Amino acid sequence: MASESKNKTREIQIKEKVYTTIPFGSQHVALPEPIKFIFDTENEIVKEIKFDIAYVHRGIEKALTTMFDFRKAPYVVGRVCGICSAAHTIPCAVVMERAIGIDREIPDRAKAIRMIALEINRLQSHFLINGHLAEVCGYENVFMHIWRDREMIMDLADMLFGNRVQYDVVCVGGVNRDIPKDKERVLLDKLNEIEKSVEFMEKIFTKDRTLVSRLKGLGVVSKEMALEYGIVGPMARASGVKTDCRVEDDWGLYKDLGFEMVTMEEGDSLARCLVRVRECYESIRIIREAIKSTEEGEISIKVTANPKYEAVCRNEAPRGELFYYVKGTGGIMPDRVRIRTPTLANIPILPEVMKDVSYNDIPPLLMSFDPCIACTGR
Amino acid sequence: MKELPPEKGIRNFSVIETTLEKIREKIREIYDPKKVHYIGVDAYDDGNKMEIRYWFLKKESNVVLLVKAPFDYGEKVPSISDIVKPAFVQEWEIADLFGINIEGRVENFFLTPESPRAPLRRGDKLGK
Amino acid sequence: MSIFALSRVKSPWILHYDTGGCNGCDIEILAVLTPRYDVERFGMINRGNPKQADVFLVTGPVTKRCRERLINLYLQVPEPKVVVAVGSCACDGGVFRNMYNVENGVDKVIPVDVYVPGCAARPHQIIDGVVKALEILSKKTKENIELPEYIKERFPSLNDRRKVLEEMRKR
Amino acid sequence: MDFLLPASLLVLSPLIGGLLEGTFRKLNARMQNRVGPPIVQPFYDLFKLLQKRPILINNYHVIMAYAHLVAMVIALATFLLGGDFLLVIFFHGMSLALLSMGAYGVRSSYSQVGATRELLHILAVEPVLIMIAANLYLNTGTFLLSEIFNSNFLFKSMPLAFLALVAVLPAKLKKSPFDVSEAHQEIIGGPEIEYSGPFYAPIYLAKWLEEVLSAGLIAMFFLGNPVITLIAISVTFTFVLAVDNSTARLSYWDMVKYTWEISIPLVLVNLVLNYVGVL
Repeated sequence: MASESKNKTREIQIKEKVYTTIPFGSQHVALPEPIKFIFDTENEIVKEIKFDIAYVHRGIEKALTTMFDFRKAPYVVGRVCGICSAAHTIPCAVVMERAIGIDREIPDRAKAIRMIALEINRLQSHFLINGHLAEVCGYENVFMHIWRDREMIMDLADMLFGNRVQYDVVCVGGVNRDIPKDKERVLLDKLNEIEKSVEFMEKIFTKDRTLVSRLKGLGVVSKEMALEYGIVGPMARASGVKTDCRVEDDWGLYKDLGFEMVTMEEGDSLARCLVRVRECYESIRIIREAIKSTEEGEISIKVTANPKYEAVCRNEAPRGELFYYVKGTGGIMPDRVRIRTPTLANIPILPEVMKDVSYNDIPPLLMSFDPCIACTGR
Repeated sequence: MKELPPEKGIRNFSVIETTLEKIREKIREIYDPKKVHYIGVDAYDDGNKMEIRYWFLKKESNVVLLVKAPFDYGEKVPSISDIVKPAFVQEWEIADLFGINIEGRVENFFLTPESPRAPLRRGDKLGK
Repeated sequence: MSIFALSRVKSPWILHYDTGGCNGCDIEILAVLTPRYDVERFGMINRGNPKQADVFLVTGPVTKRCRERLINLYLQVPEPKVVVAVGSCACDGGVFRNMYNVENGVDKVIPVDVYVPGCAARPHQIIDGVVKALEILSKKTKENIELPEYIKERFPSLNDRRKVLEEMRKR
Repeated sequence: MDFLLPASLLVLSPLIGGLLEGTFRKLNARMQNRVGPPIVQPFYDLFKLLQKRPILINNYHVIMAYAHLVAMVIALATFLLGGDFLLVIFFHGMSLALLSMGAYGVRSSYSQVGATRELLHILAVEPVLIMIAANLYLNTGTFLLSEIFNSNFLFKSMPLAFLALVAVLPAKLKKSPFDVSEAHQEIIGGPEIEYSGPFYAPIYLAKWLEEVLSAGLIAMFFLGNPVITLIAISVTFTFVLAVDNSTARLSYWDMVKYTWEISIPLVLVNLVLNYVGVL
């Protein structure tokens, strides 16, 4: 009898285990964006995770059907996310063209310029996240160096498209401005320099001992898990899943230019990081090829009709598969626009991976996921 | 119930129409993580009737699939998050945005108590 | 200028909060810290801690969910402080104006001293905005406390207000 | 004369410490390819902090901040005026403990986590200092610093102990790879997160004094020729900064493991070598 009651008290004690709760966000240095995690930790080991991703919900999907006509839509969705703005404007324009029925008539030069915009966007995003990852590991020096080199890409964007962040170069029916010959030359010159800094980045992330020891084996996502949770983008490719919407959808010229997919098998934070670094090489190559393959010429076609079909477009944003759906009814505004952003697909696996990780490894782990909360909230 | 071919009016994807009762079976039938990639959940409201839509991608043929089922306002919609594990986030999202009563939803996941209720709904408005 | 007045201008510590913008301005604020722009020249460092900040950089159109948090952060920053609204959407809502979950700008919620327009605001614009804010900061002292309209409306009596402030400060 | 120099150093220590901190920040910025703040920047920061409106969390929390500063001042004074070395270590450890006690006094979980990590700092740094003290005793026959200061170029007989000191300096000065208690990107400053305005100033000042104390510890090994002393201090600090700039932050267990596995054996070996008479 006595032992029984003793057992009971022990049971109660175990049940009422008190965890230290560490809130992470919505304002935090490691995260420029508002996302909130609540970690229940024991001895700094995370046991339970709650997340709140809706701080950025603005209602863009509704605004696209009530406030802006379809010609303005690409510029609006560019503001879904400032890091992958070009990646948003392109599928939006493409999906509108498909809903009108003119997507096959888009000139090759326009397609090439769209690809250049997307790849420059991807380059700066990958530089950004790798630099930021180094910073949250407490490695400020690498952060500063990578971001110094990132300014070269920002300058390129500024020169080609007239803005550092929001390019707004893609419109329904083509692109707004061409890349003249002299700018092409500057672009090709700069790409060589950028390639060198990508090499520097690769060296850092493969050779530096403290950084590698910090990231290796952190937050492993196996291939089965990646498939089961349907994760996308560099994260999936780091786990060995062969998926890349650049070859799966046909809005661009990627298939013609011989696109090579970068995959790794490890699935840890370091692999995710290295996939991003190696994709930079591929992006640079694509930009070069895209310039070479097309000549200056027609860059847009006249859009006379309104969207009247249902259409989808999948695009590879820097963070992964970006999915657009539009239902047009022949009016000036579409009936429904659905944006499925890459981070929305990568969020469900976060609690799984973060469990039993030490709290001091949480910021690098989270950053290696490359979450974009502005995308997620819309 | 049979897979509709891509035809005029629908571009770049094919549609599977089903009913609310059979949608779980249908998805269990087509969904296999190795061959089919889950894209997302969506809903649609034309003013009279609502529709729940699940988007998938057949990996080998790169065909986007749309599984959709119509239902009435206020009807309880089954969740598929036990079949397709990552579905819960987007299910809760559209549950909030359309005011759909999806199994296991969390109130105010995307909206805030001060925001308008079910902003994407057209017919049968919910009060604030 | 006495050393005290000078030091107030020379050492602005930054707090940055994104209230639901598109990230563009946030990344530009981060870029401001890096070698090309290097705001540490002016003594600015990103403390990320409201209690030790002087300059509050706010981006984004203030979504409904961020509002309480923004007020909370604003109240945690000790006086003298300045608020800089960075980006078009922080100034008046920008492209997100009149969307259903948006408050149309930072100044609807907390008092704003300097507006930096631009979508996205360029780094040198942001630096310029902060330098403008420092002029305002040099005139402020720890005595002038500004309360957000929101607090004034909801808690008209001074006693209520004090209680709310204390609670908010305790987090 | 014997008294004048240490006393003036003690009075000037805030000034020296501020300039040292400013130089650190400048050097740091140069290593990161930036221009960096002016060297007098820390003084601007301190004076600005004094002018902010005080926000009191609770009395205990604030008292601990001042106690932290006082303990650090006593440690520095004991060191400069030639007191007992063990007393210096005691007060230095105590000042860190007081800081973490203050941090435990508020509800913020970052502060609590930071306090725990601060205690681990004590666990990492203090044993090494005590071992160095033991080694000093073996060489000079006393713990009294006024007599230790009379010795000439201690580095000759205790090179490994000096290496051990350099190895714990990053942890002591809270530089990467062992800035775990501050961990800006994880817990935003840790124990000091809830201090604001004039209450943060004592902690900010104590940091400078800690740097002066560290400089003094380095100087202890290179006494005799003032030029050599200054060179040794600047070389060591530059080395620490270079390490700070070329490593990522490691976890707190790595810190304790590293200091216990590398620094303490180093001093022990030095101790044995001294005892045997090799060095």
